[in-house]
Amino acid sequence: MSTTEVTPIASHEGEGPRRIINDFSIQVATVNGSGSQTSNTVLMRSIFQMGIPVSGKNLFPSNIQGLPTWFTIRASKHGWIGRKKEIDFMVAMNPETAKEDCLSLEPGAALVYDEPLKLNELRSDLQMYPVPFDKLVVPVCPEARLRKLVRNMIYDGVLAFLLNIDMEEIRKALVKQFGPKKAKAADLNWGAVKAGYEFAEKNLTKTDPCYLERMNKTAGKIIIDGNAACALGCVYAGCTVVTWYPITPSSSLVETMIGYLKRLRIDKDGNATYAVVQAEDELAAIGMVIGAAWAGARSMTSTSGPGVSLMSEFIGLGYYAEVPAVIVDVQRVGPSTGLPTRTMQGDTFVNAFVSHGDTKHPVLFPASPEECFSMSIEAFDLAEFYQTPVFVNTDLDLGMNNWMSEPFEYPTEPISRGKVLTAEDLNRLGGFARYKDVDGDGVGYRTLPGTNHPAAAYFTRGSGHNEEAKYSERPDDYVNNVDRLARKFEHMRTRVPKPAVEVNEKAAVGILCCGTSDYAAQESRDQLLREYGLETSYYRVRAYPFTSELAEFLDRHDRIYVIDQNRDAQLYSLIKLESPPNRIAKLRSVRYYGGLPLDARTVTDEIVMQEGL
Amino acid sequence: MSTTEVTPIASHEGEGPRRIINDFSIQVATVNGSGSQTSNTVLMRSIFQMGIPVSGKNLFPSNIQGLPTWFTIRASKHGWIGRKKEIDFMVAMNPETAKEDCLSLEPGAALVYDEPLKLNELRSDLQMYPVPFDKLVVPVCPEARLRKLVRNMIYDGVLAFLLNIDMEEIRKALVKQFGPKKAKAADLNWGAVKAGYEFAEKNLTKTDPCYLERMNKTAGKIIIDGNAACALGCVYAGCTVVTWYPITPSSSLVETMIGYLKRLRIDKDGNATYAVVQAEDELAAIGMVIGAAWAGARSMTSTSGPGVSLMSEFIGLGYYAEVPAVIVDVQRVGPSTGLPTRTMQGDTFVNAFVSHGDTKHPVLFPASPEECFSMSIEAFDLAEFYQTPVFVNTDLDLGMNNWMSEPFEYPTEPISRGKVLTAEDLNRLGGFARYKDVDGDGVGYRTLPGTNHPAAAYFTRGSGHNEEAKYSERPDDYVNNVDRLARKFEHMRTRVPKPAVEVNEKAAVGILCCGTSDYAAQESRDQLLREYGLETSYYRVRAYPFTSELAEFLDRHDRIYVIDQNRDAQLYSLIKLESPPNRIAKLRSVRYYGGLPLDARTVTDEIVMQEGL
Amino acid sequence: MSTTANPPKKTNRIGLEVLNYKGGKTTLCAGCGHNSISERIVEVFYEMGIHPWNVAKFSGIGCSSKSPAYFLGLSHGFNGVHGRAPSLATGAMLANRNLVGILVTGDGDTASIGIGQYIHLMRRNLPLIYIIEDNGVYGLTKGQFSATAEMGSKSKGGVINDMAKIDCCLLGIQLGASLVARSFSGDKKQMQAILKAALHHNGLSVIDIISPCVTFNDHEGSTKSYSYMKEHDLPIHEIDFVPHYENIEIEMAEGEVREVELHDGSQIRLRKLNRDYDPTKKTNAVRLLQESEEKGEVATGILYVQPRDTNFFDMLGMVDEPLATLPESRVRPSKESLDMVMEELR
Amino acid sequence: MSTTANPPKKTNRIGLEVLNYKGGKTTLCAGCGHNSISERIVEVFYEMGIHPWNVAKFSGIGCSSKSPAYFLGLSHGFNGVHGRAPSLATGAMLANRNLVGILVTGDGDTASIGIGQYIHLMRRNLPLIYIIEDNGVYGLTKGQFSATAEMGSKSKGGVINDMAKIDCCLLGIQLGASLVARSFSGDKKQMQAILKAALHHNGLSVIDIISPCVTFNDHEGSTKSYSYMKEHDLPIHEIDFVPHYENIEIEMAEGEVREVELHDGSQIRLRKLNRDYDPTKKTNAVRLLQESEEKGEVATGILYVQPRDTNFFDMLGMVDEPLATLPESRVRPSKESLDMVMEELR
Ligand SMILES: Cc1ncc(C[n+]2csc(CCOP(=O)(O)OP(=O)(O)O)c2C)c(N)n1
Ligand SMILES: Cc1ncc(C[n+]2csc(CCOP(=O)(O)OP(=O)(O)O)c2C)c(N)n1
Ligand code: SF4
Ligand code: SF4
Ligand SMILES: [Mg+2]
Ligand SMILES: [Mg+2]
Repeated sequence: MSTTEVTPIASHEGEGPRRIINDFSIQVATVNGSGSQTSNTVLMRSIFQMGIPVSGKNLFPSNIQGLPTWFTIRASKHGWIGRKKEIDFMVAMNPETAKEDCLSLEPGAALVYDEPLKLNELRSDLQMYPVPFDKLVVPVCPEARLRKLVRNMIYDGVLAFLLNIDMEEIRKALVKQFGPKKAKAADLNWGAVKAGYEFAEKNLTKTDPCYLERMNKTAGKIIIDGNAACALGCVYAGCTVVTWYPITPSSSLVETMIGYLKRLRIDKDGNATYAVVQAEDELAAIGMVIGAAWAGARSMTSTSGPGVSLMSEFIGLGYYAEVPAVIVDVQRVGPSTGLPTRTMQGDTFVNAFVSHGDTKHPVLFPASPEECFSMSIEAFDLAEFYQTPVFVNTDLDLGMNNWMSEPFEYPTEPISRGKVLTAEDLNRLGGFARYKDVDGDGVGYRTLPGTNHPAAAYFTRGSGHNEEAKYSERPDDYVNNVDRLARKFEHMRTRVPKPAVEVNEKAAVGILCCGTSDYAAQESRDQLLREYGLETSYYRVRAYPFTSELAEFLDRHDRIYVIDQNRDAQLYSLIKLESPPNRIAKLRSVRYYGGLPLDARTVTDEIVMQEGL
Repeated sequence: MSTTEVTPIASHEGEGPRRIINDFSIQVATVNGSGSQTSNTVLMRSIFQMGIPVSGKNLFPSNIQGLPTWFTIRASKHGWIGRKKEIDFMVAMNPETAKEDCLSLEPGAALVYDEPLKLNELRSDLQMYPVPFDKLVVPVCPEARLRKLVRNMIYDGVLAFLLNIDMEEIRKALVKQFGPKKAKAADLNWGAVKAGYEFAEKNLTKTDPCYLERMNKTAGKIIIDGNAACALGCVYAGCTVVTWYPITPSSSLVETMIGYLKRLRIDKDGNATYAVVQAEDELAAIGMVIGAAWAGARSMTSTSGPGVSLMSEFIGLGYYAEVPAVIVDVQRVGPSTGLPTRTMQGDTFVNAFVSHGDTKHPVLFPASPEECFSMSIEAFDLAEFYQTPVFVNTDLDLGMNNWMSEPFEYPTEPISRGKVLTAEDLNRLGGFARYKDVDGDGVGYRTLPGTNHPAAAYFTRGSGHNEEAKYSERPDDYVNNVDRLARKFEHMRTRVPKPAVEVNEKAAVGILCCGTSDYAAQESRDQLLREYGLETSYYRVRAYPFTSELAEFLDRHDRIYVIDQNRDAQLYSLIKLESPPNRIAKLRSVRYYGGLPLDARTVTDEIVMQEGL
Repeated sequence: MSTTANPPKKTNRIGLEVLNYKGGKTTLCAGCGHNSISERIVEVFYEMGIHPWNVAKFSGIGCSSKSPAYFLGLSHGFNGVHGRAPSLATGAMLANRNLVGILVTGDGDTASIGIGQYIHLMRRNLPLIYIIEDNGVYGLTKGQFSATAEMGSKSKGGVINDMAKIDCCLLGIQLGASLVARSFSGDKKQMQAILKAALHHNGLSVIDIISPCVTFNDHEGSTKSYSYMKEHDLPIHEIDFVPHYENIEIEMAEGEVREVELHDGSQIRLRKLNRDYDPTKKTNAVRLLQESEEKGEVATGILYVQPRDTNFFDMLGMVDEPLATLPESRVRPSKESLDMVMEELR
Repeated sequence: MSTTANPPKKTNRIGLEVLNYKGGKTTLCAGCGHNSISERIVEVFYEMGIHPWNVAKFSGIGCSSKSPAYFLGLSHGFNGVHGRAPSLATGAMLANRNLVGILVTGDGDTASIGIGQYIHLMRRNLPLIYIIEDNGVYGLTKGQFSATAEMGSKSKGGVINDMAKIDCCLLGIQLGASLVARSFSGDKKQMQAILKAALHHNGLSVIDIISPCVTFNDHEGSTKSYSYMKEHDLPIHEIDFVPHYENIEIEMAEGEVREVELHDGSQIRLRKLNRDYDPTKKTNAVRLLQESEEKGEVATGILYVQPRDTNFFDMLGMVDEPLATLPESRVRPSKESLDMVMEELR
């Protein structure tokens, strides 16, 4: 958690006493399982309600209770909601990390701490605010065993005073958090907030420059995490079969989905228009998805890297046997005994190529909750149109953190189920060749089991068949078949989501990335321009295989920085594989893989170095 | 099985009646499960014993009995033992495919066939030799139910007459095949051979130009398949724990190995210095390998593509936790319901990158039985030195077909077990940091469980640890660790087997390949030179990561044709990923993926086309 | 051209001929028990008048798993990956609960690589017929032991099996399968009867059918046939010869015990359950299997059945129609509902 | 500086203190049953005087699987992948048959994703102690049901478990495990006794220990504690608060039946086997488990034991020394042998 950069906290507000308004980061260091998430969520929500763009990132350990955890809130009037590398305001509640937390701060940063930790003895270049939490909690919470819980709420009050948060917004956020049924709990906690505020008002003198002021930049927006957004996308995509196996950081996706399904997808007779099955493992989960999709359901599963690895063989079968499947991969760091609660874009490559043999899979890269929602829907359409497994590649940062977002738009297009022949079609056609490229897009027509027609059936197996789906070991049949699969993959370029491109006519440099690198990349462009005068264009890949815009963008610029949140430059490699040498020559790689959400400063520093600025 | 090329059978023997000596291919079409493999092996062996370079390739279906199978024998005085695309001499025994077999031949080819099939009615441009097998078998095999078996032996006799095979060599080969315990069987079969010979002598007039003549090119050589060679390599590598799960085409590797282990690795007390376990599946097989290697055994498994897919998660753990493992991947075509009995270099990519996250694995590419043997040994040394899973990437063609080979050389280097600290070392050092890069090669020192020292123990997990192997979720620990893993991978370039390079000073064109593409590539170079005057250099990759020679070779030539036996140009892609644009600009891709062993003509034609010759 | 009319074709209650229930030509070895099982499936589905296009066939990998291509050619089939047919079938049945699902697999597929999916399938009362074509070996990969091989048996390669066998019926009974039966590929009548019961059962039916591999079952101590030929140095080509055999067929009365000789000369002792055996008691079934094991007998018949009113789909509260083909109006909630959700998140 | 000598440290027969058997500080929840089990392992390994550096610890993934880091810090440990610790342990024990192997895992790890490896491990009589820290949930992923959850129980998320539970002891007994026991994390004495028996056993010992998850076991109908607080609208933060509990400890006499109350107020009915129970009969053990199930009791103690003279290594005919460290002279055959093999292939 140490930061090595020294970025002076400069006032953008002209002369006078240094004042930073709506542009700083707060970090709360606590212990997981101690209930601090409520205080943090309320804090974040209060700022949101004040109309200030805000983001909240939970940095938590891979255990259930007792290990250090950090929650970072960033308020940014400019709307930068990626992680900020420097912490401007720290709340140190965890005795175990307090010393390191304190030492990691830049000079001048503010520090609220639990008084007995005596952090004031450690350094003198910070704005220190000691708070006697244990003393304060006693009067507000008579029941001793609940104090541990309520205690955290006090810092919300302290911060309300120090940062100028409207207490009414805190109250509102609290009520929203606890819901109408837990009014008593809300009251108790409100008492703690007030105690914090009152203590601060009486005892603390504001010496740091951070202030919050009402703005009007969050009106109409929602707060949601990416997993919930994917879940909603699947619900509105008409997904009917969901199978899963719990794994951090993807579990909450299906768990949230179950909640929405129960509310939104029970018909008038009280029956479910869906099935959710917790499978015994990921091999079974993907098997069920493929079985269900083969039989015509829109089916999906959600997992993370280890799950994708386990699904390898089955996904290859899906590719060769041409069965739709939607797999949401919420990426995390490393193998099972890696860092499951840290974020990484580690599965770009494995999503694109997983399984043995010549296998390739389309991958969608949402960067925001809106895209989690819309791309989850698109994934089903693509999977069914192309009859192949499709990945939605998100990550822990997007999936498990709370994001400010525009409300989601209801799909404008009807659900499209791809090339499925009905009994009537068969009557008309007399029969069909399952694996024949009738339309020139590489996609054959299929029938669903249960289609009431003697000519409906075909036998599904991997690659050992001819166009009529009959068993064949003939070299020419095999080659025809996999050549068609390759054509099909090429055809996808015309249908997958287009990139988000911003061409700057003045720029010789392009920045290219996917997924959650978006936030740091966009902010870095701003830093590069403001601090170094470097004009940049921007290209955010939204799908693999890449679309035709990519070549154009590469041709238009001299140097293109490809950002990867992984060690091995996986996105960069994918682009390299698909590009001719003259375009490759322009590619530069920017990598970060420390497991925290990517921040702009890291990107800026790396580009500045490579540009020799 | 149809061939589209028309290559006139030209005599290289000057004027006079067209005579082709020791330079043609024979194909025998039978039904699998009918026992024809004995006749074919005897045929091949007889030619071998005559001193003529020969190869035999079995093209068999994925079932046990009743489907068509083809065996191709190629005799080549030039020593070309890759597949020949054109069949010069066909033996049609299978009624089901006889018509197609006959029609697929080039005009002028020879055809021995079962008389009742009346293939003579199909075309008149072949040299036809009808043989009444059923009639001939009766007198030599009184017991009716054995006739089906013995019948196949008759064509060995017919061919002996027509091709001029020394009957004494057939007799020798038969005896070798049946062994001393089956003398009776050998006799019965010998009778059938003689009957065939005598029939041919009396009734057939030689009209085709193919003849065999004694040479001296096989003296001292052995005949062995690649799987047996790998098995022997593992035995002599001192492999102690073998775990496996049957899968075509790798099963015979461990099955052969069990045989050799029983002969060569039982100590004087009758105890085994090894353990072989047939696991319940590939996940368990690789888990046992990793567990055993962690505890200090030299352990290996053998599998094919579907198995590698299933091993994905565990191999990633092996990479991150830094545990040796040797995995022999005998490649085949497609997913489980693909073409398991056809050959392909389909797992190049998955071997190099399998698992999620930033994982990379060294891969060795044997091209011959000698290399199967020596590289199996090297694989263990590398796995133990670098403490990581190592792939030996072979294929069905190499693994399951019989190859002429130089006898294997006994290893000159002693077994090297890598960086393992003993109790004495620990006494001296006081302790150790498991994941510290002490020597600058990225490789830490390890201890084995059971080391009799209180400081020996460490706790093994994936990537969530620091240098001391203590649990850590710190970004800096993670980055340090995976950066070291990357350095370790770079260091391998200095230790993996060097490529086989032949630089032709006159050549602007290079041919690059790996594994069994060697045979076709080498022969193609000869064709390119003889037929088109194209000089070429040659580079056979023997390991990934690539060694420094690669850059040099690419720099030295203008165009480099990379041969892949897969659709997606996997070797080409690996090279592309590792090369700068100027070198990439020189790369050309030559791909074949019909599932048969690669032949020279296919390579030549493709290069000629791309060169515009 | 003859002018006499063809005799009227024999059809079942839905007007189909037995031909409509056949599949492709088998590519299994002559005499393989699996072929007999395919024949029984054809007969019973014909006799019961099941619409073939309403059937979905599933399998893993192996000789046994190839067999769905050899029956019910008018039904959809899915030949999946090794050991994972249960998940494919579960998914497909969830997608379309009206399908008649039949899964045919091997003992290797089920009890080795697939035991995890097998066990968890047992826990879900899915209406599905699960047939294990049980030969104690991996046929397709040439005769290695599977986990149902008898302890002490010797493989063609000469290896002795040193592990206790897994009894898939016992597992099924304990883990929740609601119909569990065992039969022998040679016993036509029994197999037909069991298949019919399974087709009527509202839940998972497991049928373990002893189905000898004529090619790779080569038990020690056999005095006849293949082993015998080898021992007596008859001129068998060892490498790839597969002798031809006829299917074994037996007929047994209820309660009867009979030694049946397999192709390789080994014996199997079958005991056909008699009428007074009560298969609805789990404890009976477990005891029966334990006792048979001790006696070295194979009890055949319906070992356990627990008629069920509700199945897995009911438990999940699913609509009656196939999920696969529900119209958009039933699977995409309204715009208003999305607006409402958005409002909550503000 | 004081001059009085320290009191002599208490040591075991090999001169080690109990401290030498401790592991790192636990990161599991306060009151988690898994911690009690770690403590028992420390005590018993100390008491039995086992060399910690001769022990190898294995685990999968889960809270339970983390626990090997919290005992026997002087032993090598391998925290593998989810559900696959049995194969890691098998491999390691093959490499070094002299190791004392102990595998600690969860019910999710064992009975869900890992059931295949579990079952096949049971068939191999490997000298290994396999401890299932059984809480009926996936603790580490926050409380989903595992396959050992009682049918009908309700998860923290409100889902009712609708599948029959898997009894890992019953499976173990049937599939060949030679020592099978069940205990309760709160029963110190019994756990100690069982662990000691397992350490003496020449084969696979399975110990299924009911080890309640204080954080995610939240059974319906509970009247106390956590559930109670929630129902009565006390101010619990639901998102991530984990209440602190003390370990449950009980002491029971042989043959005793006792209702034990868990942290969430639910009850578990334990029956401690008494002296005249004969655990060497498989049928006894199976019947016992069936009957307990019917009575809603949990029988604890050594349910089944089959003393063995030979183990898996003997069956494989392995040398006595660890394969891992055999010298080159014993694992690389001679040059002459290779020449001979080559000659045969000519
Ligand atoms: C992942 C994977 N591993 C191994 C194989 C190879 N394999 C094909 S069939 C088979 C065994 C089949 O045995 P069984 O299920 O008993 O069927 P049988 O052939 O005996 O009918 C194996 C191991 C495979 N196809 N896939
Ligand atoms: C392949 C894979 N899938 C899923 C996970 C996520 N995961 C971690 S622990 C766990 C369940 C652990 O449950 P259990 O074994 O009962 O242990 P407990 O935490 O209850 O002690 C799961 C599903 C994973 N690590 N790896
Ligand atoms: S090998 Fe055995 S199981 Fe396979 S088809 Fe032949 S007889 Fe049947
Ligand atoms: S979550 Fe449950 S199982 Fe995990 S440590 Fe906490 S109490 Fe134990
Ligand atoms: Mg079988
Ligand atoms: Mg658990």
